[in-house]
Amino acid sequence: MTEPILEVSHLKKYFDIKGGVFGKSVGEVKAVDDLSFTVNEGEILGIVGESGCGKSTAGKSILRLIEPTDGSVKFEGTDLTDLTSEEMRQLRKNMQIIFQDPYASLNPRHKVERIISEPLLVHGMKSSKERKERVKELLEIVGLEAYHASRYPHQFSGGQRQRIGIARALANNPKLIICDEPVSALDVSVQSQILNLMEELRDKFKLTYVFIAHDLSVVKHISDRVGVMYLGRMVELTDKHTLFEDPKHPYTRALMSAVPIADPDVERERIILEGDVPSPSNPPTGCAFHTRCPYAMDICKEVRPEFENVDDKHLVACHLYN
Amino acid sequence: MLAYTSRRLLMLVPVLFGMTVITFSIIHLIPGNPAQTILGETATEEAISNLEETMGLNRNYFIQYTAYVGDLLQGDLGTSLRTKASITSEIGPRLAATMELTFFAMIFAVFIGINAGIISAWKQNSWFDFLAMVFALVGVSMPVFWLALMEQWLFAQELGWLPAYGRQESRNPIDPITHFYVIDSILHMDMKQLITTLKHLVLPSIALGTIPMAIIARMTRSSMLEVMKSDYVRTIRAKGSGQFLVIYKHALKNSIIPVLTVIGLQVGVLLGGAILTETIFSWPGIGRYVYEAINYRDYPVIQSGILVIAFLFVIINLVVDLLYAFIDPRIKY
Amino acid sequence: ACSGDEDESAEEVDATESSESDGEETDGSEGEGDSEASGESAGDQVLVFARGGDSESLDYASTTDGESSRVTKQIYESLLDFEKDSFEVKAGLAHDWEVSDDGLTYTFMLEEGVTFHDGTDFNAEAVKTNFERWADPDHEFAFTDDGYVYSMYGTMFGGFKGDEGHVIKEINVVNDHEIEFVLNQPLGFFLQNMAMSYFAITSPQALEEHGASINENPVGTGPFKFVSWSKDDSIVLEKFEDYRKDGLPKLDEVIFQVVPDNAARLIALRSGEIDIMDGLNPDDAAGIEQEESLVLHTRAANNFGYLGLNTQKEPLDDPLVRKAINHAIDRSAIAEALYAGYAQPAVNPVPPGYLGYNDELELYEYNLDKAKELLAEAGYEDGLEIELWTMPVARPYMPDPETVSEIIQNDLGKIGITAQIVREEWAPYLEKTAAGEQELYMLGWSGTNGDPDYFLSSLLHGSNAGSSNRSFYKNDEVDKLLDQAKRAVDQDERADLYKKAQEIIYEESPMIPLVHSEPVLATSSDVKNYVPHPSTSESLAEVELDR
Amino acid sequence: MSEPILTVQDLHTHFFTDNKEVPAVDGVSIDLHKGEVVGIVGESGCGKSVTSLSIMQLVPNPPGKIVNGNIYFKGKNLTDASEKQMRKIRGNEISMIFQEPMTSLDPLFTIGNQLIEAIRIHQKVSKKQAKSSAIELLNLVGIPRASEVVDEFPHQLSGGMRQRVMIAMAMSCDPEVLIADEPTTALDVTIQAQILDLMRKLNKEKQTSILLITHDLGVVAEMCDRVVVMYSGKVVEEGTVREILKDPKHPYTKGLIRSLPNIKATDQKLYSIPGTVMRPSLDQVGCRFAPRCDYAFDRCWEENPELLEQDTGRQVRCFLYEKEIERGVPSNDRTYS
Amino acid sequence: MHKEEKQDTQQAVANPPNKRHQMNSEEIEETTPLKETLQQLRKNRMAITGFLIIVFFLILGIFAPVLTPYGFEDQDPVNRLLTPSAEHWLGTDNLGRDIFTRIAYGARISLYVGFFAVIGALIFGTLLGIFAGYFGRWIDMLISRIFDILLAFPSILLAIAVVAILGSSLENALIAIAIINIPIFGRLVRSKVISLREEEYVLAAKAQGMKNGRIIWYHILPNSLAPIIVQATLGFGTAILEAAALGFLGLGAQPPTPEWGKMLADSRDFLQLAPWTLIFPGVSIMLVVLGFNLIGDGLRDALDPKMKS
Ligand SMILES: Nc1ncnc2c1ncn2[C@@H]1O[C@H](COP(=O)(O)OP(=O)(O)OP(=O)(O)O)[C@@H](O)[C@H]1O
Ligand SMILES: Nc1ncnc2c1ncn2[C@@H]1O[C@H](COP(=O)(O)OP(=O)(O)OP(=O)(O)O)[C@@H](O)[C@H]1O
Ligand SMILES: [Mg+2]
Ligand SMILES: [Mg+2]
Repeated sequence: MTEPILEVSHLKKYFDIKGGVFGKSVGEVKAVDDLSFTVNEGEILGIVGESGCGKSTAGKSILRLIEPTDGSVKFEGTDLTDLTSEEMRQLRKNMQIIFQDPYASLNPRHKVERIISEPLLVHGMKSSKERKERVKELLEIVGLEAYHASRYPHQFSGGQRQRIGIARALANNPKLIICDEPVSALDVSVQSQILNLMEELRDKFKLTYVFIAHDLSVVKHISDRVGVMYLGRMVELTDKHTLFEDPKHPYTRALMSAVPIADPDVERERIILEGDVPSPSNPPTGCAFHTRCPYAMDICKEVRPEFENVDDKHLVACHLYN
Repeated sequence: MLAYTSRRLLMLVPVLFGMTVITFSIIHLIPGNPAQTILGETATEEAISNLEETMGLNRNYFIQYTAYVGDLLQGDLGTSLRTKASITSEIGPRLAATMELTFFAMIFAVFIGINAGIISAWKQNSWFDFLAMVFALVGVSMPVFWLALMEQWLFAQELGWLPAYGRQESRNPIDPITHFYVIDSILHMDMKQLITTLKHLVLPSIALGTIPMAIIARMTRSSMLEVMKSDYVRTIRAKGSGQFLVIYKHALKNSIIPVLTVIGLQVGVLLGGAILTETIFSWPGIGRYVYEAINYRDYPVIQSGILVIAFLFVIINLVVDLLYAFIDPRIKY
Repeated sequence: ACSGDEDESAEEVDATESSESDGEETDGSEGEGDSEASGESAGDQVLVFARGGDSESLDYASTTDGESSRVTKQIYESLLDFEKDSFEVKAGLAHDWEVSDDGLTYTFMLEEGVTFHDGTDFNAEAVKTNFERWADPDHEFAFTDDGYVYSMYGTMFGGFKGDEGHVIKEINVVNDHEIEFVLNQPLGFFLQNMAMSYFAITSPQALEEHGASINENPVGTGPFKFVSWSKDDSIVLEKFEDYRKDGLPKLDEVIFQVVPDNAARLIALRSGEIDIMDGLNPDDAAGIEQEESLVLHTRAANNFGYLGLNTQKEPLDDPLVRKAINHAIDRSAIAEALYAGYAQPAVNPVPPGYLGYNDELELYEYNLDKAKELLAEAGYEDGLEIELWTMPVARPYMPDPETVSEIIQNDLGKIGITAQIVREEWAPYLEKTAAGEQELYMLGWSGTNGDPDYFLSSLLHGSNAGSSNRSFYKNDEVDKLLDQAKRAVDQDERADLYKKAQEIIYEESPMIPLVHSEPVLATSSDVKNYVPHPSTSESLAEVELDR
Repeated sequence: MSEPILTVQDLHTHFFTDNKEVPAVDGVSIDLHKGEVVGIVGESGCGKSVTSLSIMQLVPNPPGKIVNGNIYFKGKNLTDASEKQMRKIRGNEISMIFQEPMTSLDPLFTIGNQLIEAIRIHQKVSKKQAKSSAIELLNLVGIPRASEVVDEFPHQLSGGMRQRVMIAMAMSCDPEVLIADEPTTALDVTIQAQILDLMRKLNKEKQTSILLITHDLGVVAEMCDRVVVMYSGKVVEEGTVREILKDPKHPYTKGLIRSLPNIKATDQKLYSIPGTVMRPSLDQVGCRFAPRCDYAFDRCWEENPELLEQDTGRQVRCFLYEKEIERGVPSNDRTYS
Repeated sequence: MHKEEKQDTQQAVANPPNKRHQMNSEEIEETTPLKETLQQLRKNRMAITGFLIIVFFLILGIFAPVLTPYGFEDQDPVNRLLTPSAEHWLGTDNLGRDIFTRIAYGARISLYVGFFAVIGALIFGTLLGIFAGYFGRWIDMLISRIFDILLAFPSILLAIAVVAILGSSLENALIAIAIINIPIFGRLVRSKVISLREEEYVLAAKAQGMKNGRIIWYHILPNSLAPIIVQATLGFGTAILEAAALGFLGLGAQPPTPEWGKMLADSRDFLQLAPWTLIFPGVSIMLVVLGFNLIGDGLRDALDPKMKS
């Protein structure tokens, strides 16, 4: 395996809960709480987790679109958290993001031309002719036509918009793209188009993806390695075959068994978890999952399990394995 | 709820501070010497400097401001230049008069406004809806003082139905207890007096209440329409409940929340409009007090009048906010 | 000689009043009976007097506000009084008085058996207390710390205790009912002053009791007692049963009602809600004259509004220019447009009917050609530009300064003078005009004691330049005449001196008197014996209602 | 098979907006039998919700209107029923739950209040009785601390809990039919599993017939007996779960199934249906799916295919099967594998 | 909202019979947001009425000198308080000035005040709102508190306070009105910016390495425009009402300026004798304000998809 292109260690992002007199903060939402993982060049790391577990926050914190509270993010060896905002700005060329909502991530008042050429301009492509060329090229890469450049986003369907988003992310030949649920807002039939496109692009441009999703089957389909998040932390991380064949963490197991399979012949043991996901503003002590865990032990209530290797390159945060 | 209340109360502090700074500035930023203003065209220079001395006009701003706030905290609004009476004592009955008027104007605005809004939303696109909304649009476009003048002309002068001025009959004045004449006449158990008092309230209340009424009607309607489209109204209907229950129990309560905000804000319009309406209807309230003070350049009164009205406005909005939390359980802290 | 006349007339009044009063009382009781039967509220003799603004203070000496004197006039009395419809002096709380030959000592004989509304006795000591209170800022009842200033005292008596020009040297109580004022120098209008309602006598006990809030708790000897004051709304007075003149007052109650809106006030008068309405819009007067149930009254002119010319500034330092402007102003248009004719175009800076009013002088003719000629003569054939300062507030002599300034601007435009209207707030207006920053400016003056000195000296005496003489007019001849007239005790002599002064002023045009307004007011025809006084306030003691 | 309890027959519901008529539901027929779970699947905008609202007679009017078709519930035609009659049926005999648990409860009233209201609309019971049955219902749907939850407000509950409350409300009068419009779409998988489990339980224990609307074929596989596949306002295929998932006939259904990334399947390139779903339109001639169909031929552009029915009740709307179905060949997997 | 848009798109890309597997893009109308808004507006009868009213008064104001033979200051004391007639369409006032003429010139003043007060408030309010919303923290804290304080005063009172300090004149009234409207725009923009700041396309712009200024200018500002435009249109109306109120109180325009509020104040005494001196200026104010309100409502409907029913 190649060098890790991205190293995230002990990343934390706490949001203040504003309240009290004069909007003082009266508490924190621990959206991301001590998250560590690495991504190797050319691989697709999938991250799954239920809604609100901090996936998007992690993605945005990595890119410093929101300032992380603590921890470090190394991109090709440089610690992003140390950079000035101007340095960071320059670096953004190399790391891009695609958002979940194809409707909200394109400025409704700009034409596609403008949307895609903006990053070019920002990173120094001054000649407008060159930019036009590049926009055309990009549109073709993502499977749209050149004439689409003169349209407004609302004139496209969801899938097409997502393609525009992808074209924009590709504009400056980035090395890493963080994909924040790029397909979850799309219909199934369209979803597969985008997934295929993303795979193609990865191969063509040697991209590295961090692919965030809540849909296990999508993640499984596209990723090389998969991390499972629960309440702001990573609970399990390994390559996808290992994960799907031999899930270790009780949460991962429950999650997998809960995914409905479109095959009436498949009979599975269903693990139905009790209760709801606790609130990240008031996470349980010890292992965050202990409130719903069928195997919870006394220690789980008090000690937070370390995120450790249990097998070869199979990281799990669970007292059952330590 | 308690926490919320105290939070809202504490949030008032910077606002009140800012308000006093602004009102304080009024007297210190006006052109010319206030002492000259008081004494008028026959004043001698000596008299002017004497007065400056007694009013402390020659000390530095910070000290003057501290003294001003100190006085305010003790409930002392200063002395009227014109009447030399304590503004605090002069303002009391006037405040009552204004509050009575604005209260009735608000009742008028809220009652008519909300009901018109509901019916309009219920019978969307009917002729009632159309007429009510045209009326409401005209209503919001009308200058208060003009409406007041027109009312006076039509109902007091041409038709002679209602009194043209004041709060009571001059010949038969009420013996004030609370200075809220409606309450007073009830306390005196004087039916005739009560009717007279109410009659005097009609024209100014309508003049003052028309704009808020129109705004409330529009707001209620659109908020109602919004709510009627909401998921939970659909749920309620799926339960098999009738239109009436939907509208008067669920939709109304839900749509009242944005309307409540509007009502809170409209109190400001009412209190501001009082300056104009009270002048026209000779209503001895705080609005007219300020108006006369403007004419006489009685700055301490202008200053205090504005402060008191703004304070009242702030308090009413506080109450609205609390009411809000009372109606809407989602507001917690 | 003068005093004897006064005395007689006062007695006459007394006599008639007492004889009438018998009948009145029976009337009153009948009225009460009626009202009880019909379930009406207390008595018919309740008069509602509606006016545009509230009183500022019921301690009149400390204000200059006309609406205040309207009420204090009913509650208080001065040592002397004015005739019903003129400024002629008659007896008041003093039934008789004497003046020493040198004009320096005045002795007043006070009415006996008079009590204040609070039951205390009126006596010489009370008079002394009151005058000392006004004269001495350190007096315990001067309430200087509460913002009380007795500016009218200062104006009328040449300043306050210790000031150089203060005319009252000492006040001596001869006995309970005789008091003596010793002056530093003669004062031609001392008696007039004593009749002013500013200098009315307050109960010393009340001063003691109420302190600075005496302005809200007036206690005097007048025909009506103070009952209540609801600010900006109404002041209620009731009959003082122990009033010194038998059978008076005739009314049981007087209510001064504030109705700021002219239109509303007239509506109320027509509907019978009020009995007297002050501040009638002159345009409505014609209509009222047609109505049987209403009576129109005019108050004799006691003021004048003027267009001042700063005689220190070019081009107004040239009398030709001043005269040209004088010829260009269409006073009758102003009188017509603003007062619907209820105003007289003004010739002199003194109201007509005043001592020494010069009626030989004729109104400057409204003549544009002549004005242009004069202007050309002065070297301004091509016209000129000038600032016209306009008052920001309405005054009785100038109820609508803005409109007047518009008319003047319009008139001046016709002879090629471009007037630039300048607006200042009231305080800076007064300050700056006193400092002479203005060119043309508008102001006016109202009489208080009915003496021409108050007009002429204040406005045109050289020593007042830079204060009340805002035209900066300095003419030694005029100054001399005015000084003489002020000191002279003989009224005929004074009249002559004033006439001479007016001639000079007329020629020199340091100010252009515009109009003397004659305020109109209307009453219901039920109101009897109501006579408006030129000073804006009249006693309602003799007024009665006949419903 | 017994008489269906609910029959939708050639339903046409159109929307009239901006001077245009949109046939959101264009000739849909569905049967639902007692104790059966029938799924309606289809992509966003294909008319699933409008169909269910039409059954409840709750289509917002204006702009929507049922222009044609009948809906029989226990023999009664609901399209002819008066509002008053419908009110008796809604929430009593046919209940409905909606996709958005977060917004489907009135935020200003307590859970108990809303449940009690639902109960008392149809049953003459005292408030007290209603309250105790409310608590019972909450227990039934597996809400812990039911006696406390009745006095709480919706915002105090999580999405899953709210959806349970919705179900409790729907079950309050033991309805014979429950229409569930994407009841779990807004929920997390683990919570979805809980809710589906609950619905299954109700179906088994109370024999409630369920019309389950979803776009998730996985959910269909787990829950349904029969499936109706809709595309652009029309039913394109109908059959048992097994038939549809194992042996799809309509090119759309086939494409749909093939484009699913499957948790069990191995890595391979996903199939994808080209183009996008389009909004139904009256001007449309020919098969609605033709523009996206790999097998469309000229006729598909010109003629609207009929719904072909086999004896078994299997239906498909595609010209490709005309011959085979006439011949009575039950299944065919000639083109796809 | 998204769903609606989605459906629009789907409809827009309806397929013609012989284009397979492809969005037929040729058929899409070339619409821009502006065009769409205008189209929406054109369909709105109320908005058109409003527009016509404003145009009427604009014409009246612009062509006033041509439309009437009189000047707005021309006094004619002999012909004072005349009833409306062929000579004086709307009668004369107490100085014999032609009321129609004064109303026509007054239209200039009202529109002028409305325009500049709103522009002033808009510029300052938008700037402050953007600063507060985009940079947050103490800047937001400070600016928001100032807004709170200004909004704690009923607006006309604040205007009175400002005019009391500055002195009464039309210009100062204009400044006062601008000041009282600043927090209204400011708050609006602030809340819009705060919500936009979290929008994914703004994050996307940031992710591309765009600078703050550019983000504000190209992404935030254009997208906050809709509510600002609506508020500005409605603000015209309120500004005109406020100016009239100040004029009426004698704190605004000074004579002989034919400001409508001032005209009403000057004619108050003639309510009985000459009601037309009061009716016409009042009706003018009402119509102009109504006009702006109608356009504002129409714009809101056209710009704010949420309000569409
Ligand atoms: N700006 C913010 N301020 C406060 N809390 C926030 C903010 N953004 C996110 N959160 C909270 O942080 C937690 C994690 O949010 P995040 O959006 O990262 O979740 P997610 O895993 O992406 O969920 P989803 O699948 O719904 O997108 C949530 O509880 C959310 O409420
Ligand atoms: N209120 C409405 N006004 C206008 N058209 C509507 C309305 N509701 C639905 N439609 C139209 O009806 C069609 C079907 O909508 P429906 O909500 O039934 O889709 P759906 O299959 O439930 O989609 P989803 O999976 O997104 O819920 C849509 O194309 C839409 O345009
Ligand atoms: Mg997310
Ligand atoms: Mg749906």
